[in-house]
Amino acid sequence: MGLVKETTSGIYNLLLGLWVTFKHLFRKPVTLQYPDERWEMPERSRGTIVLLSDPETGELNCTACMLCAKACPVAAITIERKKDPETKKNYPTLFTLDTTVCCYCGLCEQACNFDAIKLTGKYEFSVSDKSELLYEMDFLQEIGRDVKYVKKKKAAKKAKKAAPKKDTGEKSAEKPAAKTAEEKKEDSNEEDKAKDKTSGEPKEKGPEDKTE
Amino acid sequence: MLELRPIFDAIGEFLNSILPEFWVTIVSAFGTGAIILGVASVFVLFFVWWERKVSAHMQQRYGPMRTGWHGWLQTIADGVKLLQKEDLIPRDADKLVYLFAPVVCFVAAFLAYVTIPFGEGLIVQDLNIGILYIIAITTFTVVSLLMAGWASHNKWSLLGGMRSAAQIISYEVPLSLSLIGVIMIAETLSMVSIVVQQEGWFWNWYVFRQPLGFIVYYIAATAEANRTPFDIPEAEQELVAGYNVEYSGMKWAMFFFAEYINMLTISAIAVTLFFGGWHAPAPFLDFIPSWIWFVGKCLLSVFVLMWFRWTYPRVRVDQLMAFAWKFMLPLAFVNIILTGFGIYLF
Amino acid sequence: MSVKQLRTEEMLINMGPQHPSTHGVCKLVIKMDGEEVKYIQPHVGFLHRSIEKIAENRNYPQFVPYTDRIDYCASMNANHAYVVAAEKLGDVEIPERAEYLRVIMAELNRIASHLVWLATFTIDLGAVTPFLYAFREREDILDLFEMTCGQRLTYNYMTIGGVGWDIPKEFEPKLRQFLKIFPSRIDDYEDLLTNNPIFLHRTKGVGVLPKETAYEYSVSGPSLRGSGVKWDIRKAEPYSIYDKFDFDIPIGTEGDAWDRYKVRLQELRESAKIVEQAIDGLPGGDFKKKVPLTWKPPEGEVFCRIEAPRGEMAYHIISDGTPKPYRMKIRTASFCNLQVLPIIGVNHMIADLVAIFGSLDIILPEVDR
Amino acid sequence: MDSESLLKYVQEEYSERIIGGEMVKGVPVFEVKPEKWVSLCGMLRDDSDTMMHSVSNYTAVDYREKHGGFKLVITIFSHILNHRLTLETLLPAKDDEIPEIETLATVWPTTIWFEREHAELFGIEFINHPDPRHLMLDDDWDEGYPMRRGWTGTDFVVKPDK
Repeated sequence: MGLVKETTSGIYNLLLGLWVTFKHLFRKPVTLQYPDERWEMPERSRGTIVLLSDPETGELNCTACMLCAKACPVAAITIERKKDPETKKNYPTLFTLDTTVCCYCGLCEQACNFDAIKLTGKYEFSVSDKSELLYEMDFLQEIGRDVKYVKKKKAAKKAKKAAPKKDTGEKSAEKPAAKTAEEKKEDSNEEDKAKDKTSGEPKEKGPEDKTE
Repeated sequence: MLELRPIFDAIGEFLNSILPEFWVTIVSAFGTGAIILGVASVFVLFFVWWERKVSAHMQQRYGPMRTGWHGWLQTIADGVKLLQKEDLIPRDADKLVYLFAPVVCFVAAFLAYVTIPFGEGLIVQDLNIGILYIIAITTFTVVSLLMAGWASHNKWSLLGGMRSAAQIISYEVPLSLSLIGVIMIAETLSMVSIVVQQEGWFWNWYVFRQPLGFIVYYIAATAEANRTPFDIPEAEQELVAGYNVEYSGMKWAMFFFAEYINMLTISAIAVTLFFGGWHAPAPFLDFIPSWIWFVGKCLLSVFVLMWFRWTYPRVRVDQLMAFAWKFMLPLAFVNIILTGFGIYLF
Repeated sequence: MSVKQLRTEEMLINMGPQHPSTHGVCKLVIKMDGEEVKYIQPHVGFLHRSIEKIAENRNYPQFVPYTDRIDYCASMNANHAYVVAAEKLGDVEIPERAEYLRVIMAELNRIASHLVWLATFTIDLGAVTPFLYAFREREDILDLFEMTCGQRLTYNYMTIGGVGWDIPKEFEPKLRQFLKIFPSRIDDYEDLLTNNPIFLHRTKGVGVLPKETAYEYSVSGPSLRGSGVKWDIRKAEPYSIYDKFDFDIPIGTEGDAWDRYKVRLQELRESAKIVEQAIDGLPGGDFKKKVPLTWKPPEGEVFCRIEAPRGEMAYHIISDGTPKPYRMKIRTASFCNLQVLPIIGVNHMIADLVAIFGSLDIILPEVDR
Repeated sequence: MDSESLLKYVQEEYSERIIGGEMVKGVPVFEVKPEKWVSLCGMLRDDSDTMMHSVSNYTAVDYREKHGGFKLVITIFSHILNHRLTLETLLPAKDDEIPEIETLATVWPTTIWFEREHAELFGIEFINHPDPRHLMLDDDWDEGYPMRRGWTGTDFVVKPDK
């Protein structure tokens, strides 16, 4: 009797398993076709680290206070600084990020008081040569140009000021990157691409402006 | 109609008109061989793609999507990749045996197609011992797996080879016995005659007279083809890849090829013996060519095999043996006895 | 030649470090008599990073990212264990909202970790499809984590004094939706596996871990509960705010692989229950108390343990009053659970050894640290 | 048994084996004489009032500067009675000395791996250890004992302070 019971329950459960897989045959796949479809990275994503610049002047927000370098658990950040004799402000002369050791913990972003460093949702940073993973200051600034961010201080004020400027800045493309603190949900890919293009030009102009 | 037999007849007549009889035999032998090889290769290419798609959709994935429409060229791309791969031979391997193992596997898998009727009249040679021949020739696979496992000089592959020997020989017994019921009813060993006897409506199919025999056959055949849940010779999780762990490139592809060919073989046998071969389920559906019915039934059977694979865990080697000897074999005997009674009574 | 003259020989096999079923880089030296395993010797240390030594050279808040790397399947729980210990050491009071958020995250991570276990366990048994089903649900949880803390694997979410980020506003609806569909997904797994005769034959009576052996080897977590011991640190020594929630401790009877499987599946449901209660009772307010980088706990030592998905995870921190720990010992569940494998794994088939290894839920970075 | 009574009980019952006992953050901690280390552990395991079946944690600490030796710290607990306590013992050692102590493996087999780890990382020799191989490090490791304070190996970089 036991054998009969075991056999019938066995057959039932085998068929049940078949039913479960058959059911799934008609469900929509949940995976993404990666290079064609892309995941929309959340606001807080901790991917590539960038240095943020002031949207108006195009200069780095960094004041070389060394807080991030101190907070970094793996000592990935190297900073050298100088003091501007006129404004009495510190500015970095060297800012290197060693992404080979970086663990993307985000402690540098949490430590920063000047909106200077940010972990972004950019994730395609594989290279064929290891030495390219040592990010220099210019590069970090360049990839950070199109990053939108909210100012920790004076956020609301700046956003209002920058809002009208943004349109003119983008169209004329004369003034460097008017990527403001404005928090708009502009999600479509095309818009982003357009921004990449426009922000591409100020990239070269940015440092020139500075030297002038 | 789209029946293929007249085309082959026409080719035969044409050859007869231009060549002496001896050469006709030679040319037609090679020709049919090439056709079988080609048709089977196409099937294998399709099965590999299909299996990927079936498994993917059962798991809510897409599967291959990038080469061709829904990745239908993926298998060809993989084949090209396998051709380009470096062909490694382990230093301590028994080279001759190592090289011949995939060949034996490949050839044994193909030889079964001599007596499989793909459609009305589409058979290479209607042997009067057709079933016996197929049973004999498919067992050859075990030799090749044992050769591969032994010659690789790897402990994992040796274990895989030993497992396959034990498994296939064990399951050969219930497999052969399960077919005896059909033979008793049909009173012939010829594949064509068996198909002809199942003509008409679908209730003439032998599966309705031999349900037990069919179940035993199908399970044993799954084991013969090394498909999950009986794929213990190559259990990836235990034996890494079993008998073919040291094979790479085209040699590995030949094993792979043979596995999928075997899947088609067992489906074709099941269709021929139990599901009316090339016959339509109802006489009024006869306008569809016979070979389409045959292929369609085979594909359905192959789908069921894939379905099994992507649903069940793998059984353990001792349970597999116990299942064969303690469950399948008695069941096959019961089937024979019942069939005998049935024939005696009706 | 008579049968007596037949000579058999035991075969010595290296299973790993590159073997699909050792879940990482563990090497098992096994002696086999045919298919039967007669002797097992685990070799670990391939992943040894000496995190305890690193801890002596990092400030307390800086060490949190390292705890992620101890158990990469349940980083939240590893975070939790560390911050609870550090807060106990420094007598830091944390906001209530942070406690709730911690519990939500820890329990979600327990679900994710058990799902990874389920996936790898079934794939060890040869069933591939449940693997992807389990990962599908895990993906939902990782999405929740990503929107909260920005990472999918190494979260660095909990900090000493609270949590790093508050949950975003889209978190709650998504979590509720997940909790709604999750029970039916567990039913799917159960339909596929629990009473499947092949699965039953592969797991029933395999790798029986008696209670006494479990005690001797300090086995903890679901592996211990599978042997019928009702022991869960969340109940026995409630840390955080676990005493506020209502949940059961599922236990097994025989201590075989099937019982461990059942216990974990049941825990999936229990954890979902806790998350539901926590999200319902989530209070407002602050989520973080600022703890400076050079936080100095008073001199002393603390030993604090929590219930991680794999069992007991404990931090023993000794402080000498400086911003860096004097000594930190990390007790992990897998370290003890793996020791029991040579005991319960012998005299089984090699296929069973794989199943037993899978059912114990060993994760190698946790063993090696 | 709650912690207070456990502290009292052990202090009274095993007074000749321990040097002192105190309450640290709600858990009884006892300083044990090194020569009584194994016997006390065995007794605590077998005593029906303590029933310390399991080991929660087993640590070695390098206290050569502070106390002149290494400390072994073991936290044991009972599943059944749900209480735990910590035992400590000091093994005197100076500089490169290798202290010795009887192995605990006879009491709780789970300590085998803990002791293998301590032996290779701290340089403590456990007498009669059933399996004295390296656990984490290479078999041919010859760069000293990494977990000792002030150890410097070839690949070891202390995080630079900036």
